[in-house]
Amino acid sequence: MEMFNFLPPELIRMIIFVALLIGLVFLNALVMVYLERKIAGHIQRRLGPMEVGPHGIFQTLIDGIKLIGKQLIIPRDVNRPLFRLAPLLAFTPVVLPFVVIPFSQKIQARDLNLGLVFIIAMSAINVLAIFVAGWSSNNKYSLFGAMRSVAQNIAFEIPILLSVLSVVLMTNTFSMQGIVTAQSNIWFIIVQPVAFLIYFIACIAETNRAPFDLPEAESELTAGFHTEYSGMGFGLFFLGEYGNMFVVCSIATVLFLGGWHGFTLPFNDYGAIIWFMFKVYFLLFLMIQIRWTYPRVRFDQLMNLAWKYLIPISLVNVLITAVIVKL
Amino acid sequence: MKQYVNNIYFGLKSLVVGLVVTFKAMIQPVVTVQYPREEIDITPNYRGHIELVPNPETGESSCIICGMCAKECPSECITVKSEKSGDGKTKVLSLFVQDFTKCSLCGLCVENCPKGAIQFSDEYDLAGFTKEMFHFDLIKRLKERQ
Amino acid sequence: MTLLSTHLYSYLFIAIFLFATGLYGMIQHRSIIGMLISTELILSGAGLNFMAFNRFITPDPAIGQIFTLFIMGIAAAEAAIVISFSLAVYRRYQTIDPESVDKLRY
Amino acid sequence: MIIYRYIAEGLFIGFIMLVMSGSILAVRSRILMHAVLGLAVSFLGVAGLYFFLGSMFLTLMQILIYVGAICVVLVFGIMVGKTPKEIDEKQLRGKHSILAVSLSTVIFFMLSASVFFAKWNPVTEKIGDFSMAYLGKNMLYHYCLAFELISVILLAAIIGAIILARGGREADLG
Repeated sequence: MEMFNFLPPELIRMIIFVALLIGLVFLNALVMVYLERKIAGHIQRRLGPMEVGPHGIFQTLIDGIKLIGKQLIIPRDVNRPLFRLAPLLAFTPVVLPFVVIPFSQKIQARDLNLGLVFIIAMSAINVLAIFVAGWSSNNKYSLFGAMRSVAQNIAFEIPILLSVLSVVLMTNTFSMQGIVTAQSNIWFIIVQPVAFLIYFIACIAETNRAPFDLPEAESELTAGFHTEYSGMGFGLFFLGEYGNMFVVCSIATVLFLGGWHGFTLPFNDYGAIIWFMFKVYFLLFLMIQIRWTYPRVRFDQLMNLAWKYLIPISLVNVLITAVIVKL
Repeated sequence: MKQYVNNIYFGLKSLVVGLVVTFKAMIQPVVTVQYPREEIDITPNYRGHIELVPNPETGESSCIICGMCAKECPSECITVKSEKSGDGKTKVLSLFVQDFTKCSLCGLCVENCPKGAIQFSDEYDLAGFTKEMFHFDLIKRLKERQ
Repeated sequence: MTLLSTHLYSYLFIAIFLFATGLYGMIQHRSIIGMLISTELILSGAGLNFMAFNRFITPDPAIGQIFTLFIMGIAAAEAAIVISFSLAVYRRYQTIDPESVDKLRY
Repeated sequence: MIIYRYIAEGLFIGFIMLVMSGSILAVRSRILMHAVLGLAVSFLGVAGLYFFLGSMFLTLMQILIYVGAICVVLVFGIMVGKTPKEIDEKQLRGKHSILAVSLSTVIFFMLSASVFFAKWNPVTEKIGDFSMAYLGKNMLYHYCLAFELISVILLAAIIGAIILARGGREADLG
């Protein structure tokens, strides 16, 4: 470490954390794709991938290597700079929220006072990436996918913000660590079940997962906004999607499931990461199961769900919470 | 308003029911078979290409070279030829070829054989690179099987 | 050592730059959406100005932030109105060139 | 730590570059979509400058509202409205262009001069802090009326936007 002495220790810590977090994003995507295939298989009473490695655990790794090795095809009439920019734009804002996620009491890259707002702001950039991808592809499927995606994101951003707000009203802080600490006695899912439900439903829509996967509905739009992407461009969108799922599930864990709280483990300051990961992957499992359970909704049903059910209910929920907190 | 609450109630209920159904399906044993590694017994009704039935005593085919199978075959895909045996009194089966590329698996040959010397085989994983690979020489196949 | 980021002037110059580019775009563009983009530039220049004064001139740091928040609210409202307006104009006139929208009654 | 200062200064210059290049792209680009993205880049730069001015909250709000909401609405408008993808070449040159360049240059230098020659009195003591609690208290005590008014304006804007966008469709159908 002698040669790095000219750097401030805080900077070194940040750099190491960011490297680890990018590693986590990749690892999470590998695990998630494998889980997705296996769970899908077992729900349909088959086995899923079995060929590469024992029970096919290296299948996703091999797929990733295949994606990296593939040729990047850029169609002739696309808008070249934007077409190349879009996958990066989709991937970067997904890594940034990981900075403020409290994996345990001590494992956190940085505890911002405004951590929650930070995450929400970063997820706003993601929409723009989908838009850029869809528009620059110069393809009707892509354009429709992007338009659907944005209409969906605008509609479901509101219930997410409102349900998050009802928790913030109770804790009086935006700091992720502070919200977790406030749940040492009781998890907020017991106090705020409605907010949790709304948050979870809206998040499935926000991450474009089935049954709300209209932006990439394969039977109507081939692949939606990433129809024209091949190789690692597609791979980055994929990584971004799974990273996003991890982020929203970890916010749900922090806000409602008590974060890293649980039975005390050895080295609890660091070991509590096991609790956190367990809760996050439980929610991710639920998301995967939902994808393989429900059929895709129609677009008007989607909009009705957001504007007629989720938004009014979450508004009422916020009002009731505010009144009870003030009493 | 009552309708609205009802919608929410029944909607959530049906969603939960759906999750329970898929969860049950997930923990039940799988029904598919990992094909190249496991194989299940084929049903007796399966119709593959035809093959000669060996005579249990001699092990040779019990075909009497009447030619009924070739005559009845609607796609004319069976060729039967015989030649005089060594002493010149009996005929010996010298060629029994089925062109499987034309066969429609109708089963008339099996039904019409007076000696019951033809049956359907249970082979289902046939594959080949040329048409000629499906011109089966049934005498050779019979010897290979024994 | 003097640093650019600790001077009021550098922020004010950027704000003026934003204002001037916004004005340029406003005059030169001939589509409603292009003009809206220029307006957003001008508004964000104004917001930057407020924040700069808030940091260096006023003793109370809440005022500038609140005014910038209000500007953001106004900008959002304005964007929503102008976009729906341009949709309506496009439906009736099949163009978003502001000079062709010259009928008071359609 | 001197190195912190250098890093911060580099970041500051980077943000200025973002603002300038983004805003020039926004007004000069022939393709409307590029213009909106230039606007987004410029807003991100301004968000960074807000961070240098000490307000994390405003930084995040700038990203959330300008980039996440306004730019997205603009792009949405471009896509839905079937607006032409490109602006005519002559628009960027015509008589408007000369006027625009000269006027904006004159105003830029006039304002710069007035900023440069004005006498500013920087304060060193602050009576409050940059925390959100202080901001929220001020917003709801001292500026309560403005706060209420802006919410009324937003509500009116939302209703107006819906009516404007819907009315056209009904007229077309009927």
